[in-house]
Amino acid sequence: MNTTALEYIVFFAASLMMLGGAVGVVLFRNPVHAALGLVLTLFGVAVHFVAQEAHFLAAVQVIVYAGAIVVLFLFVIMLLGVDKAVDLTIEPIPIQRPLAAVMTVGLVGLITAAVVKAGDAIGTLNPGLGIDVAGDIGRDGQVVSSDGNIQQLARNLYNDHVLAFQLTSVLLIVAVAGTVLLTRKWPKQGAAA
Amino acid sequence: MIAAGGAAGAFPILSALIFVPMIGAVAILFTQKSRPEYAKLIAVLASVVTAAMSVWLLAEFDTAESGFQLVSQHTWIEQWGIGWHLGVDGISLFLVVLTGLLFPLAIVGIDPHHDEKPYLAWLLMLEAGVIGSFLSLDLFLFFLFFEIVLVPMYFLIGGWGYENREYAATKFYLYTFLGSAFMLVALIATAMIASDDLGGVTFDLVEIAEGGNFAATTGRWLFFGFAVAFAVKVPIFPLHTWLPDAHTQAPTAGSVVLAGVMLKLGTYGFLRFGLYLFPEAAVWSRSLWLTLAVIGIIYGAVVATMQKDLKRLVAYSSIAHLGFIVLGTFAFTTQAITGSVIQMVNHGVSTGALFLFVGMIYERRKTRQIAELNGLQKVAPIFAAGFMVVMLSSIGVPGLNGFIGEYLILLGSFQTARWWTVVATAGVILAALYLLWAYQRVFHGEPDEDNQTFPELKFKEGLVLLPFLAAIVFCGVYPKPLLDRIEPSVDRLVAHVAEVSDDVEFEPDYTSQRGEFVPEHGGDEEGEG
Amino acid sequence: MIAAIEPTWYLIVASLLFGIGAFGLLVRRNPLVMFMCIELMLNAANLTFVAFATSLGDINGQTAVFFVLVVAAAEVVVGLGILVSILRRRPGATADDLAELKG
Amino acid sequence: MVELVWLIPAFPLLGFVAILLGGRKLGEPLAGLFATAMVAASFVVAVLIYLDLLGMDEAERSHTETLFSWVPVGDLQIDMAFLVDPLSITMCLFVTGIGALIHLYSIGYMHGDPKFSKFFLYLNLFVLSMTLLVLGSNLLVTFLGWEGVGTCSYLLISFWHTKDANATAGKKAFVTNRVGDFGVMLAMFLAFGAVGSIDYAVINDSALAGTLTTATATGIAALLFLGAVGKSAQLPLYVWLPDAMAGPTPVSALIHAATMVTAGVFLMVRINPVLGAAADWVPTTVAWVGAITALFAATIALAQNDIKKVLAYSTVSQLGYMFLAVGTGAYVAAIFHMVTHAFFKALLFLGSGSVIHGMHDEQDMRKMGKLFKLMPITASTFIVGWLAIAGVPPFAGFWSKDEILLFAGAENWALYAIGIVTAILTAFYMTRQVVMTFFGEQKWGSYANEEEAADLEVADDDEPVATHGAHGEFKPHESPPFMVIPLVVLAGLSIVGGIIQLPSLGIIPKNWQHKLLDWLHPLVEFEGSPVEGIGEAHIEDTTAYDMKVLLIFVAIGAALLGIAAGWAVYQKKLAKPIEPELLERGWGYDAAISWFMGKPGREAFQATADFDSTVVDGAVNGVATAVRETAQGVRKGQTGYVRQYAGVIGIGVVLLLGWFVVIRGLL
Repeated sequence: MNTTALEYIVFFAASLMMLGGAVGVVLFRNPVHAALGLVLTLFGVAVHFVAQEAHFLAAVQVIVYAGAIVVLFLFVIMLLGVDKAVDLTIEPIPIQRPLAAVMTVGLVGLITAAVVKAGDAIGTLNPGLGIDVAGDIGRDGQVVSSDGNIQQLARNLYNDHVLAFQLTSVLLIVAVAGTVLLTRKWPKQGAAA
Repeated sequence: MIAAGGAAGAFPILSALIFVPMIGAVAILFTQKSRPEYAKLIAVLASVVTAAMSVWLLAEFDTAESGFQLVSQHTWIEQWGIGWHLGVDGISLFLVVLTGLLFPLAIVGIDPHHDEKPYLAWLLMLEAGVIGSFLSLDLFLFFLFFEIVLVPMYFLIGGWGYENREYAATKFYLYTFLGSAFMLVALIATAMIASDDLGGVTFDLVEIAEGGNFAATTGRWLFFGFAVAFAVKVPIFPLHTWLPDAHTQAPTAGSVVLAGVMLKLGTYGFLRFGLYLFPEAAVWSRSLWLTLAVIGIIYGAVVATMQKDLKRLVAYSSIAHLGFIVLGTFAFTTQAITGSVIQMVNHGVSTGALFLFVGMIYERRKTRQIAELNGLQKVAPIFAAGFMVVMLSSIGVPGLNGFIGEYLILLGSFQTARWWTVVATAGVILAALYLLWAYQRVFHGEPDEDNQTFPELKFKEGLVLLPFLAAIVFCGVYPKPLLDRIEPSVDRLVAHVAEVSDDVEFEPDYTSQRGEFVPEHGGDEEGEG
Repeated sequence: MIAAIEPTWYLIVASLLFGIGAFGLLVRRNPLVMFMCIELMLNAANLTFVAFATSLGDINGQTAVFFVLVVAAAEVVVGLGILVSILRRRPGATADDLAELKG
Repeated sequence: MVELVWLIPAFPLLGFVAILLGGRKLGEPLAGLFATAMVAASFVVAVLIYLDLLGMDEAERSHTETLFSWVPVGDLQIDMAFLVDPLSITMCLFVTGIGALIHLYSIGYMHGDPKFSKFFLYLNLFVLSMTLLVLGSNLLVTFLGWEGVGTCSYLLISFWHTKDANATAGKKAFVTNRVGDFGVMLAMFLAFGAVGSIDYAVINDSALAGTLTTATATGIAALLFLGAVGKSAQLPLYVWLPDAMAGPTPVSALIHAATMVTAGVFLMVRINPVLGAAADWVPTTVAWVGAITALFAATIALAQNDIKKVLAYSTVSQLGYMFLAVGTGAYVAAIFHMVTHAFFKALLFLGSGSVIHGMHDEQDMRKMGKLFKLMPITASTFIVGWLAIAGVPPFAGFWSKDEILLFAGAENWALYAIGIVTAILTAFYMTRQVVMTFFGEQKWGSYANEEEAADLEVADDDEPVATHGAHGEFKPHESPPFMVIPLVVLAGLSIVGGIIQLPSLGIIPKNWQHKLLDWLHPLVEFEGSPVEGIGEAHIEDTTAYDMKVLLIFVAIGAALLGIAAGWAVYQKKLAKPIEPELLERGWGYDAAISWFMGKPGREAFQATADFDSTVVDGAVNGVATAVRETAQGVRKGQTGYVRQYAGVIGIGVVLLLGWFVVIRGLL
């Protein structure tokens, strides 16, 4: 099995995982199951990241998203005791589902059409234009370090986007403090949030 | 730049006139709610200082000068040519003085029944806005003050008014604001279009008026934009219906200020921003305005006659009186426009006083319904006498102030707008009809039980009314000091209008038929009678 | 090393993921699940970012994903906080029950 | 002395201010005496100025005294200025003279009234206004006085304002006068537009020089005549005057008989050159309006039972004579009749006031009779007035009426005929009044006014304040000296008043003739004017002038005929009186106007007011309602379902995307 075939297999497997999980999120009647579907999707996305050599993001995806955020979801589900199955056949708003369907089809169709049409313009991977996806390449053309991606990301983050980076820290603090305030009357839950 | 500035570095009296009440309003916000007397003290202080300055302004005013005086000009928003440009001339002088004097009287004379603190703050804010509107020589600045005025008035009517106040306040605000929207568009367009001629965007009134050169159609559209705002404010028939509601529902001080100075923003606007900026358009559309003015005069009087609410009656009488002012404005003769300006002042004084009286009646009897009042002259003769003098002034009896303005307007208008004036003069008959009829129903006759205990005029009320009565008599007997100051500026305005338009004969030869007669006198045939 | 998969494919997959997420958002009434759907859509966007970063050779695309992750985390924290306080007061409320702004 | 003309209005002004400030402290009778003194002082000044003028050359007898610039705006320069000339001084003399007498009378008449000082406040204000009116050197000063007297008239008619009828009468007087003022104002505007001034001197000079076009002159004259019709109570605006009798009787005498109502005549004489320069129809209209009014009012007076109403209609009728004179170019005769009428009509009114006073506020003549013995002075003086108004020689009224009839005859025999018929009617109804009041049968009981009787019995020891002069036991009585003295003085004037303008008859010495004409000569005779028919009419070569002696006898005959007939019907009861109800109601004219104002007029006003609240305001509120209704519809779209909102947003996204991709051709 050559590399390309393996890559196709990985791509399709990951896509299947991702889309299957997504469909699960939408269709599982029990929120707990939906959360598990979400985990599946997130892992699929992480695999795609790895396939595109975004190792750091893949790791963060697994740790933060799948690890922290989904766990947070599960906590809340259990905390509120909403882990009951709901009847998905009921739809109180009359034209909501056709509307959603039309929208989804339209969205996907149009984007796909646009992407396919513009496929040539998007082009292929184009290394050497300022990003070395594979890793840091030394003067002699040798790969110096396999974690070059992280270094590049760090350099970019701390040079070009340092202000935004700082602001995200503020955002996180505000978010935490705000959530504590929101749920202040119940100290336990405030701490949990 | 034609503005004749005061000495550089002199006290900026015009800016101070605006800022003193404004600072007073802000200062009141810092007083304690539980101690309204501090708020009152600040309000009285601020308004009295403003009044004193307005009198000082009167003294500083150079009678011979026709242009803008005591100009205060500073750049504000440079890239759009917006400036803090203030100035006073004969047209605005007495309106500023009237505003300056009216507010302390309204503040001292009338106590709100609740929430003194915000009430006084709004009143001072209103004063700053009104004075600012009269003094602004920058379109943008004018618009700013013109709009600022609405907010305090809205809250005064809505917060301290009578039974139907929310409706009246909303109507007042929306109606006038709608008009202002037209003006905003027009004034921005004016500045932009004028920038072609002036080589740069500027909102400066004097520069645009003297240097701007609008194509006829453009000028007419722009004039229309301004005119709508002013017509609502005046108000000109048929845009008047906010006025009776606002007047009737406003607290007494609100009515006094509304009638006294706020309506003048409209008529003043016509003179300052209509005729001065767009003389061609003003002349072109004069038949429309003259017709509406005359309709307003007759219509206001007729509707006033049938009102059951005394305050509403006075409100409709304002429509008629303001019709005279519009008539004079669009007659384009010196006499008529001078009359209009003086009528603005006089209407402020006499209608202001009428509203004070109606307010006092309401305080005493808790009703404004004419049918529920009767025989007051018997129980309160001094009160009735005061009302009578003010009423006669409002009717336009010579010797009192109301006559001078009306007479000059009609005399001047007759020369250029003959048939309109003939109809308008008939309105003078109606003025007597509705006021005397109301007076008869309220003051004459035998008082019934409810009115038997109507209290006589109190000393404090008398003190508040005294300046009004003094002004009414003084302006009627000796209006020369006012006329001398108003006329040069009006002459200039008339000349400005006449310059651009030649299809109306503005300065008719009044002496075409004058002749000398020397009797062939025998002299010796009889010497004794 | 050159990835053989065309970025176009990633974009199509991402659009499908986004579509599913959007559809779920519209049809599900459980606010928690709706949140999850939003996460799906965010992930679709992330995937697109990474695909473009790779195809254009620009690390900024990955940096954007990083920021999306951070903001998503903050959003989930605040969103769930709000959800908790709402559901505390009104147990079992669905998105349709929260129609206070009905005209 | 002429320069001190401002003293004439200054004294009543002083009186007005003093009483305004301290009238209540002055109280009764000091306030009245003070006011009287002020008017008397004016009279003295007027006399002094008169003597001063007499000593001057005729050409110099015109002096303008400018006090200050009043309304100066551009070309319009109006001064507060007084014109001293024979006409204004004549007017001043009789206004202040009679005014002073009536002030004096009022002290007695208003005795006990709680508003005693206020009455004199108004009276002084009236005299002030009246002097301004006659002294004004331009139309605006005259108009100031014109409106001033109108206002005082309003205040005084509704003086006893607790009675609704009085208040209504005052209002009616003011509003009706305003109709006339409309004309005066327009006349001023027209004059200013033509000659750039509203000074009498300029207007009259322009008319005399012939530069004033006929159209302008016609306009000014006709409009001023409209004003005069209002002020002087001519058809069709006379309706306010009979109602004005609601005021206290001295007011009726002073304002509504002697002075104010003659202002219209004065004004027409003042601008007589303009009247002369106007188209012919103007003076003709003036004459006919005057004549018809005279006859019309006289017929109404035949059937009135209120003692003052008779005199009121009689006043309207006599004013008609004056306009007849003005219209026929007999300006001097108009002024002459104005003066004599002021004497005898003031006398009659004051006399009737005395009767009313003596009868304890009874005004109905049907409840009087046989008062001669009880009120000898009042009755005697009243009889002098009666003879004067009836036109019996040598009383004052005879001379003036005769002169007017002479000019009327010279102009048009129809006018003369109307004048003579009116004279007969006048003599008849005045005889009727005298008989019903002073002779005939006694128709009053021990109490004429039953309500008052009841009041008096209940509150016997209370000071009877509301009804002056009630003395417990009812018996008509002679009035106090304050009231009687003016009566006697006026009676004297009514007898001899004719000497100021005796006709040119052989039996009268030459230098006794036409004294008033000589005096007013520069104001009514204009030699050298290019305009035809300007100034006093020249009747020397008319048939009427040739027959003037005959005409005098006809006039005497008419007077005697009227008196004889009246005496026969009312005293001797030789015939049944004919007093149709239609006449009593004044031909129903007043009622028709009242009906018109009350029904269709009022309905039209109400319809306008309704139009305002429904259509105009309705449109405004309609817009608001439309906005609200639309919003009501649109707000249903706001379901509050967040998912639906999201769905709509999604559709929007799809549409936008579709637009970019499909329409903009990215695809």
